[in-house]
Formats: sequence, structure tokens, C-alpha cells
Amino acid sequence: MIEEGVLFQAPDQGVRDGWEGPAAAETDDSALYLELDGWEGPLDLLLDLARRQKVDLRSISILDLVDQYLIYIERAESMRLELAADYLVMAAWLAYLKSSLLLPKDEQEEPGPEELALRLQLRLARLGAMREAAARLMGRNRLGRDVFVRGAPEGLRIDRKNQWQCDWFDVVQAYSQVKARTAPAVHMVRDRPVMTLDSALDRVSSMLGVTLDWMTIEEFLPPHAEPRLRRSALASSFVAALELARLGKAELAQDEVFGTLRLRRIPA
Amino acid sequence: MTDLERAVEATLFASEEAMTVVELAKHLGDAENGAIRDALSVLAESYAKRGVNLVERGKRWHFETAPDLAHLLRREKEQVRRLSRAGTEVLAIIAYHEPVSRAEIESIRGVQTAKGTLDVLLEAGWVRVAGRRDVPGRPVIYATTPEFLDHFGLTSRRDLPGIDELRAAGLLDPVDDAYDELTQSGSDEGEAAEEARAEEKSD
Amino acid sequence: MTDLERAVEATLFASEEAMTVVELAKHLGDAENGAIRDALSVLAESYAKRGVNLVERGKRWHFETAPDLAHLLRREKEQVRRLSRAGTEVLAIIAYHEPVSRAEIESIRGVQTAKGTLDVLLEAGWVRVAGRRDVPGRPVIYATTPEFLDHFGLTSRRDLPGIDELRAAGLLDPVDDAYDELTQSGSDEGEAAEEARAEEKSD
Repeated sequence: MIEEGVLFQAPDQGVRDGWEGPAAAETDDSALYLELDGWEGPLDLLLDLARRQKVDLRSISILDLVDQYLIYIERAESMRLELAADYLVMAAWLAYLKSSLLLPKDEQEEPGPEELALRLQLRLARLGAMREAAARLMGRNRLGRDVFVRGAPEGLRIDRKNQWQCDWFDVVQAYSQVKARTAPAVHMVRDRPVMTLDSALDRVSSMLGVTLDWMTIEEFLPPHAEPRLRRSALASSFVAALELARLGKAELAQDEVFGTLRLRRIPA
Repeated sequence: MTDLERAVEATLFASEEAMTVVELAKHLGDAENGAIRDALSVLAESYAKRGVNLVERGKRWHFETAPDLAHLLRREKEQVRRLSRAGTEVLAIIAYHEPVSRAEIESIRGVQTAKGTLDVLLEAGWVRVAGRRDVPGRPVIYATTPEFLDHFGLTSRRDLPGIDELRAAGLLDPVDDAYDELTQSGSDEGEAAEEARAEEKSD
Repeated sequence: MTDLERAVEATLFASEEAMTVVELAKHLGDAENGAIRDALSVLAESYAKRGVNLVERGKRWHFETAPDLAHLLRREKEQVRRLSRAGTEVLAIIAYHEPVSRAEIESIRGVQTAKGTLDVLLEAGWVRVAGRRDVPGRPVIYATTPEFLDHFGLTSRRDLPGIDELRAAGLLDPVDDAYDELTQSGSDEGEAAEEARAEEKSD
């Protein structure tokens, strides 16, 4: 009910009459009590009472306003209406303000009652301004209620289209790469001097038969072999040594990692 | 009617959303912003007296029905969200004071604001979180959106009803500032206030 | 412009559906069908040269974009994209061997060809389907288009350099070297993986 009063007010009407509070239409005091829920806090109630003075908010009588508020709260209490705490706090504060305003000036503490009254007046003016602004805003022609956009717009759509780019050189180069990549490859393997595992086995086991002493693995290699044959011989002799150790015909020793590998025959 | 005017007209008629000058220029390919702006004002002028108007809302343009025909078209039920009284007040405070924190809203209204009230405004798309105030506690601050301008038929925030008068009267300033202003001369309160107002009005 | 014309204009604009004269008359309360009809023809006339037209379709009236501006509703945006390596290779093979089937392209390239790669070439307008090969399975065969020659500045396909010329131009040699290096150090896997990546990129 309250919202409707605001929502459906014609704009000019709302501006001229100002805020139509929940009790503004009621002149009978008793009706006030029943609509206590309509106020959004004590400041709201004060504003409504101030508006009833029918004068510019800036020239309202704070003393009159305080009296009205206090009477209002008293009567509410006498009717045993339950009042929210903040209404009572405001009542106490206003009672204090009233007594201060009536006291001789030199007995005042800081801030003085005139300052407090002025600040209250300023607050009410600000709330009142926003209330009027809200009413005017809600009274405007609103989209979807008073004014309408096109009911069935066709809609705009953007289709993306690719513009592909490639040049002559790319095509020719790609083709040459395909050709090169898929051309049959011919592999030539050169004959290399190697010592086979079998010949290494023969050579190592026959040489081990000569003595019972430790011999380094290098001593088993052909003495005047060219480097590439020597590498091959080292590899196959090492494998041969492992094989002989596995068969229990030889034992291996190496004092440190990458150290000299030594071989010795195990007597049968 | 120029080709560009026709193109702008057709595009805005067909678009499901209001469009900025830049969006229009982009959609129309090689058109320049200045030319688009000229076309828009020619169109707005030529539609001014029709049943449909071309309007600007927060830098975005769209066609809408003329406000004086509201009585023929008004649809109450589904279209418009009904705001509580608290909702309308909070919305007005945000619009006239933006950006504004919840504490500032509450100090103007003199009551606490239920969380739901702000949520309704955020959900309606009329209010957005506009960052945080650089003070202790870094409170969230709120501001209005382009949809707010759209919905209430405002070209920009300067269009808010009575905003110039409210500003001139100091009614958008905090109470503390207004109090200092009024009591600057240190003389009798009433006279100082009168003088301050007189000065402001003459500005 | 009369009040009724404005009202009809606004009503049709805001309506989600096209409306008949009778529906309009009903919506506008006390208007007579004849008056509505007059208003519609005045409006249709006044919109005839605009970017938006008022048209009648099967006794129902509505606004629509002027036919010559339909292209504004569905705009095409071109974006320039470079052809992928796989795409370039397939294009080159088609150009050198046309007409050629997909299986033949794959056997020349030594890798499978993703469907997207051929689609891109068809979309670019450089390649066309040139019929079917008269062998079992009747595979589709591809050839280049006049646009291909256009784009690459060729008078005819014979302008493409031959293998001997490619070698003479040094286009084959550096590739050979690079290829040898690849196959000596790495395995076939490396090459295959690289191809697979190239294929993927083209999608």
C-alpha cells in the first residue's frame, strides 16, 4: 500500500505535494498509532512530523518537532504498543535536546544544543530531498511500463569469414619439401673393422689360461690394432669377460668407479 | 534522407540492444563516429514528433515509444519490478550521491538497510558495485548502471530530476560539510544559514 | 502527424507480433477500422523511403528493415588467416598433380590429411571438387580453380616451376640437407610427430 502510493504517483503531483508519508493522509491522531510500522525508523517519523508543520524544512521549529515526537511516543506507550528500541533512543535524545535548548546558554556543554538542532534539521532536509527525488524518479516514464522498445527486433548478427592467405613461394617451397621428404632414401653402410664376440671370447679365455695373476682388460686387446678396431675389441672383450665371469671361469675386480678393470682366472 | 541515416535507422531498429556511436560505426563498417553522430541527431529530430522516438540513454541510443502514448501501451504486470519504499529510497540515494557506501546510505536514511534491499537493486541491474572506498575498512561503494538510465529514461545522470537544485542547495553534501558551511562565519546560526543559502543561490 | 497515426505507429513498433487492422482498432479502443486503415497507409507512405518500412503481409502489419539494407542484419566480417603448413602442402600437391584424390595426396605427402585441411582450401576458393576417379570406390578428385591462379598471379598451372627448376633454384637442396640431418640424428618418429603437429594446427 505504501509502495503503491509512491510508485503510481504522477510525477508532477509527487513533486508538488512532496512525500506522502504513511500517515500524511490521516489527520486523526489515533490513526497515527496504528500505522507505526509504516515508518522506516525514527528519522522517518520525524520527517513526517516536520512535514506536517507545512513549512519549508529549513525553517521548521525544532522545539515543536521535539514536542510532537515525544507526545507521539508517550501515547504509543500508553497504548502499550511495542516500540522499537531506536524510537525510544531518539525520544530520550530529543528530550535531552529540548531541555538543553531551554537552558540558559552559558551552562551549555559542547556541542551546543543549537548545533545539535541544526544538524538534525540538516539530516531531515537531506532525507526529505532524497524522498522527493525517489518519488520523482519512480514517477518517470519507465521502460517496459510506459515506454517500450521494439517488440520484435530482427537482431544483428555478425558472421565471421576467413580470408586465407598464402603466396606463390610458400606453395612452391611446400611442394619441394614434400618431394624431398618422400624421395626414397638410400642408406650406405661402410665396412668397419670389428672384433666379434666369439673371437673375443676365444682370445680372452685362451689368454687367461696363461697365468693365475690379475691382468687389466687392456692387456687382452690386440696390441697394434688401429683405434676403431681397438674400440670394438674393448667392447667385445668386456662382454666376453662378463660372460666368463658368469660361467665361473674368471673373476672381475674394479677398485673404483671407472677404474681399471682387472681379470683373473679361477682355477678349475 | 542519406544512406548513412537510413543505415543507422535500420540498424538501431533491428538491434536487440541500445548501441553506442562506436558500436554503430563498427557495425556499419567504414563510417566515421562524427558522421554517425550527425546521422543520429538528424534522425532524433525527425522522430521527435512521431509515435516512436530515438533517444540517448547513457551514451547508448535506441528507439522507444513516445512517453505520451504510455496510456495506450502500459503494461503493469510482468514488465516492471515493484520496488519497496526502502528500495526506491536506496536507489535514489545511490543515483544522486554515487559512488556511495552502505554506511553513507544508512546515515542519510537514519536506519539500517536490509541486505535484501541492495540485492534487489543489484539483481534488477540498476546498481553495480563500483569498487571500494579508500578509507579504513575499505567499504564497498555502489553506483548506477547504464540499464538504470535506460529504465528511467535518463540521457545521463545530469538528467536526474532536480539534481542541479539539490546540488546548489547543498542537499547532496554530507551533514558535516553543510554544517561547517553554515557556521563558517561563526555568527548567529540562523543568519549564517540564511546568508549561506543566499550565496549559493546567486552562484 | 495525427494522434491516431502516432498511436498506430507506437503500437506496431512495440508489438511482438504483426497486427491486423481489427486488432489495432481493438487495442486502440474507440478507433474505427477505416481510420486505422488510413493511418496505416499514411504511415507506410512516410516510411517508404526510410531504413525501416511498414509493410502488410497477409493482412497483418509490421515494421521491417528495408530490403536493400538486409545486409546490415547479417554482416560478414573478414579475418585474414595464414594457411597452415599442411594446408600449403596439400594445395601444392593438388596444383602439381591435379586432378588428384585424397588417397593420392596422402601417399605423396606420406601422412594422413585431416579433413579440415581440404575444407579450408575449398573455403578459400582455391580448390574445387573435379569429379570422381573411375576406379573402385570412385574417390572424389580435386583440382585448382581460376581463383587459385588469380591469387598466386599465375597465367596457367604450367607457370609452376618443375622439379628440375626447383633443384636448380636451390629449393630442393637445403631441404635435402636438413632432411638428412634429421634422419641421421633422430628417428622416423620425430618426423612423424612433427607432421602430426602440422596437421593438427591446420584444423
